[in-house]
Amino acid sequence: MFWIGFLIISALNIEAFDTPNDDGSSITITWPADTNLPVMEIMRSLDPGRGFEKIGDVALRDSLFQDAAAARGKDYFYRLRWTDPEGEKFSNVAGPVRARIQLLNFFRLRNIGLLIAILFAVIIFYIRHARSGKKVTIRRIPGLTAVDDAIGRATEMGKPVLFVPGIMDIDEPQTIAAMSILARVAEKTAEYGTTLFVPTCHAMAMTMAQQVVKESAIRAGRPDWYNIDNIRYLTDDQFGYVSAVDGIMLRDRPATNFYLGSFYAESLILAETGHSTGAIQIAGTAMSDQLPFFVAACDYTLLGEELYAASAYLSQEPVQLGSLKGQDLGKFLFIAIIIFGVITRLLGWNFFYNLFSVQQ
Amino acid sequence: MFIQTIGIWIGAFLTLAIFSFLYRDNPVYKVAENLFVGVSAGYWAVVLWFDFAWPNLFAPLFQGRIYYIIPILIGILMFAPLFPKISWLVRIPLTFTMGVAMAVAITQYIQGDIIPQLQGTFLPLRGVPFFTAFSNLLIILGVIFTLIYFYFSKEHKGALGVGAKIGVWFMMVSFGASFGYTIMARVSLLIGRVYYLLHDWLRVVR
Amino acid sequence: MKRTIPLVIVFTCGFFMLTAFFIPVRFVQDMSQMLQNWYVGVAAFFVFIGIINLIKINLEKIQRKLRDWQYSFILLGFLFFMMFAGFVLRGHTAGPVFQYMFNYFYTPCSATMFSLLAFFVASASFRAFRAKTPEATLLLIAAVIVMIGRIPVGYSIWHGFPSLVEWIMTVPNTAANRGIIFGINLGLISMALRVLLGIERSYMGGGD
Amino acid sequence: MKILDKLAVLDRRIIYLLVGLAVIIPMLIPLGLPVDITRPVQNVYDKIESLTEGSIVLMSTDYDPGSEAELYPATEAIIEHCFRRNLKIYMMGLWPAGSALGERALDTLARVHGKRYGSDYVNVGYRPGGAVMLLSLGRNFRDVIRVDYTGRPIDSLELGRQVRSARDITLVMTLSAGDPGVIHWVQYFHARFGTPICAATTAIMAPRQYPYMNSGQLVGLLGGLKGAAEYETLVKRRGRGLTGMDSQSIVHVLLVLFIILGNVILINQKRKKSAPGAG
Repeated sequence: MFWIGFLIISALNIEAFDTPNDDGSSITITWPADTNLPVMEIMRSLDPGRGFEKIGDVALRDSLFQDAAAARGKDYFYRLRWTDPEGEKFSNVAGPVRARIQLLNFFRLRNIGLLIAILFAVIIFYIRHARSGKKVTIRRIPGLTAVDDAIGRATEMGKPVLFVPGIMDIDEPQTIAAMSILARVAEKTAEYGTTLFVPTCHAMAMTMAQQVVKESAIRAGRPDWYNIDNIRYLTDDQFGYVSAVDGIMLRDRPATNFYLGSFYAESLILAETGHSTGAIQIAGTAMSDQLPFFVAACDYTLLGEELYAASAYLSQEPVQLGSLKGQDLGKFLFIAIIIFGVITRLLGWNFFYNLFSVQQ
Repeated sequence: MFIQTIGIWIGAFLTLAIFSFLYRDNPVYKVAENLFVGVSAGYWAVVLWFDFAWPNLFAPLFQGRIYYIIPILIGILMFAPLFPKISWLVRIPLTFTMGVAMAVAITQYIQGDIIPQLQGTFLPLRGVPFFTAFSNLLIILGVIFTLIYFYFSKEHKGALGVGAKIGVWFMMVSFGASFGYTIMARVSLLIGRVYYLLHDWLRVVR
Repeated sequence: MKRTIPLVIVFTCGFFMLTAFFIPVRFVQDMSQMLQNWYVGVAAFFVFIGIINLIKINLEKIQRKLRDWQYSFILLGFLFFMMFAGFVLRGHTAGPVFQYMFNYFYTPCSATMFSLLAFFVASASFRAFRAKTPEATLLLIAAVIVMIGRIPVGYSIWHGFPSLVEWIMTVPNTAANRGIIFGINLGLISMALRVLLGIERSYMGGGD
Repeated sequence: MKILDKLAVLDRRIIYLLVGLAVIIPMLIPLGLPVDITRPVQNVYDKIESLTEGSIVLMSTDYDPGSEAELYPATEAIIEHCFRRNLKIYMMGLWPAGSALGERALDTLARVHGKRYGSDYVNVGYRPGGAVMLLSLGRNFRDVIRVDYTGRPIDSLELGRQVRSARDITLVMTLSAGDPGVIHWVQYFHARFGTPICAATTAIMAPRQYPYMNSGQLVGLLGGLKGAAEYETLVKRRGRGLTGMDSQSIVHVLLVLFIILGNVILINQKRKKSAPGAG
């Protein structure tokens, strides 16, 4: 009897240890994965002499169990129990082991915190750099150099300009970016005295747009030009909004349409209606699903991040310029990481690859 | 059963009413559109109350967790703009949501996207069939060149310009692909509606 | 005060959530979980605002007899009936009336609204999708290959089509998407950072 | 070139009409074009074939009527396959509007296959909370699910009692139209609990799932209506997917012609402009 038990013990060897990077509320028990292991019960005890109590079942093919009910700071012993035709079987006894509290998740700190820290540092550094008045240059963005001509054209034709700031509310970064482009567009249109329509899909977006346009009008020295009725909230409903904007295009025939912000299915409808009215169309969004339609149907398109870059480029505002510069360094870092990672794999080293596993 | 039949007829009517917009904007469409806006607004009001506001704020409050009055008050401040004098108070819910959302976003983007995607780009070029290695190399270069296109600090001249150009090509191909898929999706929706009319309503298609 | 209070809130909430991510201590985790629930709950109020605006706008429309004001009655009527069905007649998942409205009013409308896009895509393909630039040309070529390769006709024309499409999807498509994801995420992260530090305030709307 | 000039100013309603016909006619007079089976779809089929009788498949209806046309056929095809193989279906949903659709599919097919609610399949309906909810769900279903779709206590149902944690689920099948959806099942449920994930997504989302498929985080994928049609071919069940495929083909051909024609017109106009004397 005893020697059978002995055989089994040597057959299944379990380990128990304090679960790393948790709040000391659990102990992890592991054993070599083995496909022909039966369903097992996990037993726990504070004193092996006094016997074990069942604390859970282990499903087939599992090789790990987390005892989340372990009290912090107590010494526990574990073993597995199962039955097969020959009767009751046990694994070895693992322990004593006690659950300890960790104040920090070092795993996360290492592979996520580190990257966050680097990115933050870089971005903040360049923001301060730019604020301290140092010159930060940005490459010209094709879609933007077209903005002034487009507005000029509308002026010559004596037609209005339409600016659609996306269909999301102001908690959407793209909408924010759109607004700072709107500021520049409004300033120009105010200068030329061209009508500017800004229909919005959300009440709060409308209030913000009104503020922006008003301020630009003042900056352009044409406060009289500002007409609050041209910046309207239409409806929160996606298609209701689009058909209303279509209505504006067909009625007022704007010569230049801007679609900047975050767009969904409506991008296509807007671009097509605009194209059919013969307007010059400048689009920009970070919604990769919608970019194809804009590229195919508009004259200029800001691709993804270019939208954010554009708002920095136009406003020449140090904060935006600085953070853009910071992001560029981020990209540079990524490229370096990728190249390094590929090389290490070529050389057959896996440490770097494994460094990037999100799951423990 | 009879009530179902009526429902199908209503559905068919609304479907055709909305399609009538294709001919030109008309009263029938406007009826359907306004009906839709009304129904969906009502629908979301109910769903948001029962599935978001109630379980997350009010249920705990009534279970005796008094401090849940705080988020409820924050939420109510959302109505501040209706009263010009205190309208600025709306910034409290705004900043609260922004603070939480943005912080969660940062960790989420890095843990869920950037790090796994970086790792996914360390593709093997050795010990795999030639064509796989070739494709892997293309992926690696594609990612790098696309990133170069989004590099704003320098004018795209010389080598940088070439890289950016190639990046654009990669993007255009992928845009073309999703373009095709999107069109397929839209057409499927239309097929769905026609099927509804021919199968559920007119019963001419099995 | 109209500025500082909000900025304090955004800073504290933000950085608490950020650090909580690295601190496994149960109390901290529960706190951050609670804040997230609060967020979900508070965010729900946004929509109630939207609905109130909707009601306000349509009431005005009716009062001032603006264009198409008659339709506002329909909108409001169904809005209130739907809420009545949901709140008064109770049980939003299983409530028979609410379900009925959902199945035979909401479903066909939303599905049809989206299916209109098929027609718009068609006319756009004919009238708007032009190979004006080399980029657009490349895009359209890829699009046509995928469109043909994904349908039975394409398979009948050339059995290699589907696998060609698969390759386009798994290689150039994956590569470009990754690059774009990196770029966008970097943008959003720096935006988030600026918001938390109170450098970016535009989302609060203008005014002091 | 006269025709081209006429076409250039073609009334869009004519285009709409052509599209409409291209959809309706093939539906009335099916062509029955052969449907090719792509790898991702085959993977889903093989996965379900490989499951032992009586094992539990978690189906999540993460879509709403807006994409019902694309995902409902897939829903039916998958349920059909599961019921045929005597697998049990535990249905839930991450989108509020999805449960009603899933319920309809379950009802109709359960009647066909004589399956009993509670023992062969359950529907616990919509579960709010997205990713966060998925984590607590995998740890312990009881934390999240106490009653079923109709408000019946989950423990009063045999299958409800059976499913205690992610361990009791052999496969997750998400029918996903956006957020929350397949991404969350992959990044949270699969990452944490290792349960294999299959997905049916809208065609729009399909391209973005390929990275996950390559890395094996996603077992297989039904992309849009075409995916459903392929699956119907595999399970030999002529549903809406196959019925729609002919229309799908014809419309696509039509659209491709439109794009080509449109650009021919463009070139033509360009030549006109550059031609000396011409306007």
